[in-house]
Amino acid sequence: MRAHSVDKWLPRLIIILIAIFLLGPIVATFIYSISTVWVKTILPSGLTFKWYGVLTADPDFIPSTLRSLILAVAVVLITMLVFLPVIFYANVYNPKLKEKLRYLSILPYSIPGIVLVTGLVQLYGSLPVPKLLILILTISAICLPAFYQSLNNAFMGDDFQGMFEQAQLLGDSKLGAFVRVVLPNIRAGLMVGLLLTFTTAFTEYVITNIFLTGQYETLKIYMYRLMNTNGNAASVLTIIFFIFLGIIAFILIKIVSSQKRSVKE
Amino acid sequence: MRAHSVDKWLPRLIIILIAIFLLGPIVATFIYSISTVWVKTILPSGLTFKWYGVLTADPDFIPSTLRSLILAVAVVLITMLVFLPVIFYANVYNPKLKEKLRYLSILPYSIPGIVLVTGLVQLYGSLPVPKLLILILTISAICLPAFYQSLNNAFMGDDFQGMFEQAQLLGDSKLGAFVRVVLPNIRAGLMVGLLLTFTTAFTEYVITNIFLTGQYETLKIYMYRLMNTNGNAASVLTIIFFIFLGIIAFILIKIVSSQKRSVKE
Amino acid sequence: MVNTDNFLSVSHLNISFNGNTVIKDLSFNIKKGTLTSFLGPSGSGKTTVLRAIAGLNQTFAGQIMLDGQDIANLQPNQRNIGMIFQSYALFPNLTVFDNIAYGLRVQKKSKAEIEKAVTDMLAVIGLTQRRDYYPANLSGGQRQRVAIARSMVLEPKLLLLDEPLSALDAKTRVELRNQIKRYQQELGITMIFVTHDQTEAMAISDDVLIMSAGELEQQGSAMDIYANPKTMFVADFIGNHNVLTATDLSKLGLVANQTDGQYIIRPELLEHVMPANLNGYAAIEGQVVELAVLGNRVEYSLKTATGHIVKAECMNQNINFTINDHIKVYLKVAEIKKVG
Amino acid sequence: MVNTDNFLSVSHLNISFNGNTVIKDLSFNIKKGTLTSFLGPSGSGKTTVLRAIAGLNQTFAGQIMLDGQDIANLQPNQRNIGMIFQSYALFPNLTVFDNIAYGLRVQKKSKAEIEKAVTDMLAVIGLTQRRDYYPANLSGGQRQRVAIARSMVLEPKLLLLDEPLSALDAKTRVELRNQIKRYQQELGITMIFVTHDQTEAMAISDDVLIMSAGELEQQGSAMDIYANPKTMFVADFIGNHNVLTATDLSKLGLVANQTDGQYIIRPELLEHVMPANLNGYAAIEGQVVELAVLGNRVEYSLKTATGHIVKAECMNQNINFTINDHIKVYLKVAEIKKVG
Repeated sequence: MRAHSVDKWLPRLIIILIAIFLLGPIVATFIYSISTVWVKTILPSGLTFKWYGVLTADPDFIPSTLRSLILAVAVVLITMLVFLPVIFYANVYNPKLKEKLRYLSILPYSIPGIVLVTGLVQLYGSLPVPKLLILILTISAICLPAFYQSLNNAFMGDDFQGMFEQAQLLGDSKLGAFVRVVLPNIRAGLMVGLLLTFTTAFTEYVITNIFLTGQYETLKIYMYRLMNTNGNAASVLTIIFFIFLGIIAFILIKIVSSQKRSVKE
Repeated sequence: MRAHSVDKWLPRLIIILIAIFLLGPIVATFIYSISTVWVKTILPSGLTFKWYGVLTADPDFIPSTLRSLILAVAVVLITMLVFLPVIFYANVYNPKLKEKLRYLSILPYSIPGIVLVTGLVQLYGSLPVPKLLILILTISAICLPAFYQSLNNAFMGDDFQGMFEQAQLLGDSKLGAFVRVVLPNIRAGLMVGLLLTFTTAFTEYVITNIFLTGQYETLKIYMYRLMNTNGNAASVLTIIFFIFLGIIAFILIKIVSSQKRSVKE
Repeated sequence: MVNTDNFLSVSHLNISFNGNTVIKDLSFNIKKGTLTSFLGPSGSGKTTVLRAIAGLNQTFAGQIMLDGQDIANLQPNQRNIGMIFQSYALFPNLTVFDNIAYGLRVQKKSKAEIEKAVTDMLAVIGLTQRRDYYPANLSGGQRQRVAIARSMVLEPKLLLLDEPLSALDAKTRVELRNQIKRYQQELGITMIFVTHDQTEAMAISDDVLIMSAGELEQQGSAMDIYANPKTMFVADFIGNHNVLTATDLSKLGLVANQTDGQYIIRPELLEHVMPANLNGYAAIEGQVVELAVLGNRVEYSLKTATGHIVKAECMNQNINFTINDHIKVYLKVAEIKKVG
Repeated sequence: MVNTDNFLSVSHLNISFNGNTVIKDLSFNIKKGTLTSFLGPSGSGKTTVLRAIAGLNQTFAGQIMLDGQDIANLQPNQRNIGMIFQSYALFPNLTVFDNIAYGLRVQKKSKAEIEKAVTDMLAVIGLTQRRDYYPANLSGGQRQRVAIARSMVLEPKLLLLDEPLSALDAKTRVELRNQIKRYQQELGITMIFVTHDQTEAMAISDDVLIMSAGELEQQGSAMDIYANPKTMFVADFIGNHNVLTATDLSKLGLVANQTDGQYIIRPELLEHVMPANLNGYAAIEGQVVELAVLGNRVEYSLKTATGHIVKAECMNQNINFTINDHIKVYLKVAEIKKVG
């Protein structure tokens, strides 16, 4: 009979505005990356792809990408081999431990990178342990909350305790039940959590830069350095970065929505 | 009959190790902040409080704190007045919109600060709009995922659609029902979300530093500058920062656990 | 003119969601001061109709008149209709007292008035001792009583109950069902009670309205619908009746005046004790192939020589047969009812 | 020696959680090839006992013998005990076929063996057409049948069912209850069926074991427990019995051989039709103060001149009285049973 008035379109409008606000800069960066000159004019004066050539020819580009990859892969491995079993155990068997994990996952919000890193320099800087290892452990800890959250949601949908116990009652071992029953059914949440961990580790800047004081130039540190020397080349790098992360985001969205679909049908 | 073996204590041990790993640096920083000299020795050679005096006497300390506060309060206001009603509407009335919000909240993970900020400089840098406003909007958008997640959990426990509708059936207006019924029952989640938003905004570094290129020195930027000139004073600031954020974390934990208790009894 | 027979009058109600027609041209009247059950399987549209009456779904075609007033365009808070949800929807931050007082406070009643009205209502629902408890500290049955009190204290013209007992265990369900019936009778509130449980509907209702796939199947007293179902859907849904065709009946040697169609025989009307006077009775003979003793009653099935399975039911008393026995059961021929 | 009477033998079982004793010195035996129900209110410890038998709670004191073997120290995957959960606990990533095949694949059976065993089992549960469906696309009743098949295909020594029907709607509950009974009889599996629903327990069980607060109240056949409850708890829980003291009985003029204690009168044994031969019968006279027509049966209460409320129940046939009438009901004096 009556059409809903303001309360129907206003929330949509707000979300659209947020999306435009966040996506606008990307578009601008892309245009900048293919501009000859673009200073104090509404539109650039000409278009070119030469900056893409300049960047990929730079001898620092590939090594810094590799360094970022090493960091990200190491963090993902730690997350999978250490954090995943702990979170499974807490979710399925030990609600008290789960409580404590909740607090732990608030911790990194309240101890931001800068506080951590100054302490890290003091405490672990002079230890006879590779600094890179300390860095990997630190970034793993920082990635824990997002990973924890993704898995938590995955564990919420089904009766995982029941499924895990049932698999054992059907004759399977604990490890077998975990691999054959638990893992396939948290796959979506696990993938989301690992991809978030990967991108966070891959794009980490503050801790890497300060703790290793430029000795370990990741892609992101390289990007900052480039920004001070060649704005257009930095834009190119930004776009490459964005496409790379965009692909990851696309995979994330595919996972999230395919999960929804299989549940609905 | 049988004691659970490895699977019982191993997860606990791992969590304790993570906690020590994260808290260790803080302790070290505190010791450094009250040390006279502490270079290449296991323990500092003497203790003093003079660095606390040095810091608070610095004329840049109070203004930079105020700038961080302005930023954080503005972001919290936007979050409360814009995001909160949208998230409520999506959660209670519009599952499809909720789906879209989920995607939006993955976005900032895949568009990290560095990508955003280079785009921001390009797109909004030359607009006739105060750069501070753009900064506030950007940081608000970045804070959205954590806020969304906190509220989402708060909306999951009770039948908020039922409660909201029931209040109207009992004669209340929509606004009345929101203020009297919805707000009090998401209080804990809302507080957690707002405090996370506040600390994220208060401690933001990358975007503020690059977008406003040092024209707006927040507490965190000041802290970095100090690190290059006076390590001990920077440690003092780190400790002050940590105590401040520790208080917020303490409040968060109190809220989270008091919420648990009231549900159980 | 409004009379008590069409206190609530719904005409030609049509409701669609995303292009699916959920309610199809539904019309019915509810008498003032009665309790009417909406009975139907899940997905039959019962709740949707309730929400339209309460004003919570406002996109529909048709007319809804309450007490002579067209309420279709009123906001939910202007209709003076109470509604009880399966989830209780109590306000967790408020005590029992404050939950019940909510509507009165919105109306800005005086403190003394509120105190009196809520105290009286607490006495009605028997929770005077729990006035300062929070909902989390109440049992499911107590919560639902508070939810009912919260609506009743506003003296609504109409109280809608949407499967209010579904979340409760069997024993509490029966208790609360009887209490709701008592409130309805004592306070004279017009109620619509949605359920998918036939026993519940029959135990509580003055009138039953049976829905299937968004359409009205039959409206009438519980006993009338049970004994004289108009459609096969109703016959199947409302009871555990034996359903037989005219051919089946004649094979079993049961009826003279056969026409085509379906006939029902209620299992409880098949008596294994021979009546004193066999005038007007027929007998069915067969082997007991199923026998379930359910405490107070016994359900059993006979297989006749013609191969029919006939369900019968009796109280758990004087059972002088057991499984595989051949027995006879007796039936008043007049009790064989044609469906429709 | 193992005989079929103590196929499962639990002795002096004690279980505590965080210092609370949940199961107190519980001992019982289960016969081979029977279906035993554990019946009790929620929180009485039924599920805890089941989990101990299955090996899912391994911290307890006492002995659990299955088929002559002490199983207390075996892992769940070494016990050959199946268990059905209320939540089904199907594996959402596997099809119906693969769910049922899970245990066989763990045992590394050949492909042909698995195909045959699962196909047979699909036929038993009537889901042959659904073999490639995922659990999400099945109804609740179908899911639970798959869960049961998944356990049964391994031919467990013992199948534990933990409130398997609680999440289902009323109609499906009755259907699946009968199917479970049928599987049990056809395949000869020893089953323990946990429920809090008396009717369910009585309909399905050979034996019923009633628990309250972690202790055994009574074990016996459903009918025996219903007719001869040993404790007031059982009398109260198992039926809707009238409970009267010796004094009450004498006031009502019912019994000669009074001793102290509590007596029960089953409502369905009060007949409003006068028996042909009154020998051995007593009568109770009163006013009908409650009358609920529940379709196939009628529950009513009489208020006697002595002020007692007596509950009675009959099939919905030949009801020749209505509310407020004064009527007489008849009772075999021998049916007044002492509790204990």
